Amino acid sequence: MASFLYAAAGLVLAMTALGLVRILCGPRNADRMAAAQLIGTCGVAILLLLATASKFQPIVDVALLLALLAAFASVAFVRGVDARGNRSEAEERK
Amino acid sequence: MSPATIFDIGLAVLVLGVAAWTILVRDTFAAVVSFVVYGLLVALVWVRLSAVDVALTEAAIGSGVTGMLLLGAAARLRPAEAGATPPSALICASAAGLCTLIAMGLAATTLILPDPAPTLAPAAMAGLPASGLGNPVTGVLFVYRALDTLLEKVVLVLALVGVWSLAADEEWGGTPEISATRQPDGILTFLAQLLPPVGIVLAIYMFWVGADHPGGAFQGGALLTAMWLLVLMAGVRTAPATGLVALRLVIVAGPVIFLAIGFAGFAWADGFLSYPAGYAKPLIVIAEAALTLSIGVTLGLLALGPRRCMASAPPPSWASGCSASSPARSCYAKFWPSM
Amino acid sequence: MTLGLDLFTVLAVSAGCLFFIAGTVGLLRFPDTLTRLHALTKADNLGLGLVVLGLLPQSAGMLGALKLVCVWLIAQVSSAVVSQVIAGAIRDKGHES
Amino acid sequence: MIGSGVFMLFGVIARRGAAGGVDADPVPQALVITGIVVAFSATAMAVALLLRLFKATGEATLAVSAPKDAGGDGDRS
Repeated sequence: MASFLYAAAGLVLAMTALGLVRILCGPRNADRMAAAQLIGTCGVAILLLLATASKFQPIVDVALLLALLAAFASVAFVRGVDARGNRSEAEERK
Repeated sequence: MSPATIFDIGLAVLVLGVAAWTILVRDTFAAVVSFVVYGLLVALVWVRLSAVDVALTEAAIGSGVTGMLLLGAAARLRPAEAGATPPSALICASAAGLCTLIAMGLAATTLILPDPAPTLAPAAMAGLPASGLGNPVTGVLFVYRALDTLLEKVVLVLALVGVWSLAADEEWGGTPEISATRQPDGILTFLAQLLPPVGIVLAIYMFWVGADHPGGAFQGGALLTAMWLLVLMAGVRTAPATGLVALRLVIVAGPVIFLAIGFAGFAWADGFLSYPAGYAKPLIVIAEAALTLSIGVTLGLLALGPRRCMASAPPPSWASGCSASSPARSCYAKFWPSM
Repeated sequence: MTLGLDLFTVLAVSAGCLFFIAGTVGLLRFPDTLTRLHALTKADNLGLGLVVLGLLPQSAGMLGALKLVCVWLIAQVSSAVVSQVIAGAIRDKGHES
Repeated sequence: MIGSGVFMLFGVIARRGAAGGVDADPVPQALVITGIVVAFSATAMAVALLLRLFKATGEATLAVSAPKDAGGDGDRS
C-alpha cells in the first residue's frame, strides 16, 4: 500500500514539474499565478499521500497549513496589480 | 529502487531546477513566483527529512509571508525594472564561482562526517522528560537552547525597529500602506471573512500541540501573520498606526514575558532561563502563548514595512475608502481589536 | 474487508491522479489564461477530492478523517476564490498585465 | 536561496544524527527554525531599504559605481 501511495505522490510531483513549465513560459503574470495555484494544490495532495504512506499524521497539519496559505500569494498578486493600477491613475491625474 | 527513493530523487532534481530558474530569470515577477514554489518544494523536502516542525515554518514563513513581501516589492519596483542594466558578466561569474565554492565546501563537510554522525539528540532527549514536553524540537527551543530563542525574538524586534526607521521623518509612526480596495460584496472580502477564523483556530491548535507534536509558537505566529495580512489585503480592516502604544506593547510582550520567566529562574531555580522543577511545562506554555502573539504581530508588521507612499504619487484617495465602516468590521472587532 | 478498502483507495487515488494529469495538461495546452484557469481549478479540486476520498479508509480514526476533509474544503474554497480573483484581475486589466 | 540551501544541509545532518529514539536530531532542526525567522526579518529589512532607495532616487540600483541588479529582491531571496 505504502509503495502505491509513494508512486502516486511521485506522479503528482511530476505534474508539479510540468506545471512549472507554465511559470517559466508565462506568457502573462496571471498564467504564472494560476500555475502557482495548481502547484499549491499538488503540494497539498503530495503531503496527504506522504502522510498516509509514512503513517506520520502530523504531516496532515502541514497540508492544512499549505491549503490555508494557498490563496495568500494569489491575493497578494492581485493586490500588487491593483497598486500598479492605482498609481498609474494617480500619475494620469497629475 | 523503491518508489520512495524515486520520489526523493525527483524532488531533489525539481528543487535544484526551480532554484536555478529563480536565480537565472530576469523578470522579477517570474522570479518571485518561482521562489514561492521553491518554498513549497523545500517544505516537502523537510517533510522527507522527518523535520515536520521545520516544514511548517518553511511553508508559513519561507513560502507564504516572504512570497507576499516580495510580490509587493516586485509590484512597487516595476517602474524601475525597465531601466535596469544587467550586472556585468564579470560580477555574475565571480558571484557564481564564489557560491559554487562555498556550496562545495559545505557539501564536502557534510559528506565527510563520521558514519555514526555526531549528534546532540541523546543530550537533548535527556532533558526532555524533566520539562514535561513531548516534542523534542520544542524542548530544544525552550529548554536546551532557550537563550537562542530569546535572542531571536530580540532580533525580530530589532529588525522591526530597523524597518520602521527607514520611514521618512514626516511618516514616522504612520499607518503602513497596504494597497487595499475594499469591495463589501467582493469575493476577496468573503475569503478574508471565512478563512481567518479557521486560521486562528489552526494557529492556536498548532501552538497547543507544539508541546507534544510538531508545531509551536513560530508556526502558530506565522499563521496568525498570514491571516492578519489576508484581512488587511482584502481591506476588511486597516493596518494599525505604527506609533500606537498598545501595538508596541504587544510586540515586546513576548520577549519581555520570556525574559521575566528567565530571570525568575534566578530566584526559584538554578539560574537564568532554568525552570523550577514541576513548573517547566506551564511556564513554557505561557511563554509560548505570549510569543505566538508577538511573533504574529511582528512578522506582519515586518511584511507591511514602514509607511511608504510613492514619491511621485499624491496621497492615495482610496486609502480613506478602506477605513469605511461596515457591518463586517464590528464582527471582526473581536478578532482584530484596533491596536 | 481490508482488501476491499485498499482496492477502493487504489481506485480513488488513481482517479485523483488522472484528474491532476488532466488539470496539468489543460494548464499547458489550453490557448488562453481564462481557459487555463478553468482547466486547473475544476480538475485540480476534483483530483484533490478523489485523493482525499481514497485516503479516508486509511486515515487514523474519525478525527484524522475529519482533518482530511477539512484540508479538502479549505483548498476548495481558496481555489475557487483565487480563480475568481485572478480572472477578475485579467478582466480589469485587459491584455496588459 | 543560499540560506535555504544551507538550512537543508543542516537538515541532512539532523537526519543522519537520528538517535535516542527520534527520527532526526532536534538541535539542528531548532536552529533552522530560528534561522528561517531571522532570514525573514533580514529579507524584510532589505526590501524596506530597497523601497526607500527607490523612493529617494526613483531607481532601484546604486547608479554611482557598481551597477547592481534592479530585481535585487529576486536575487536576495
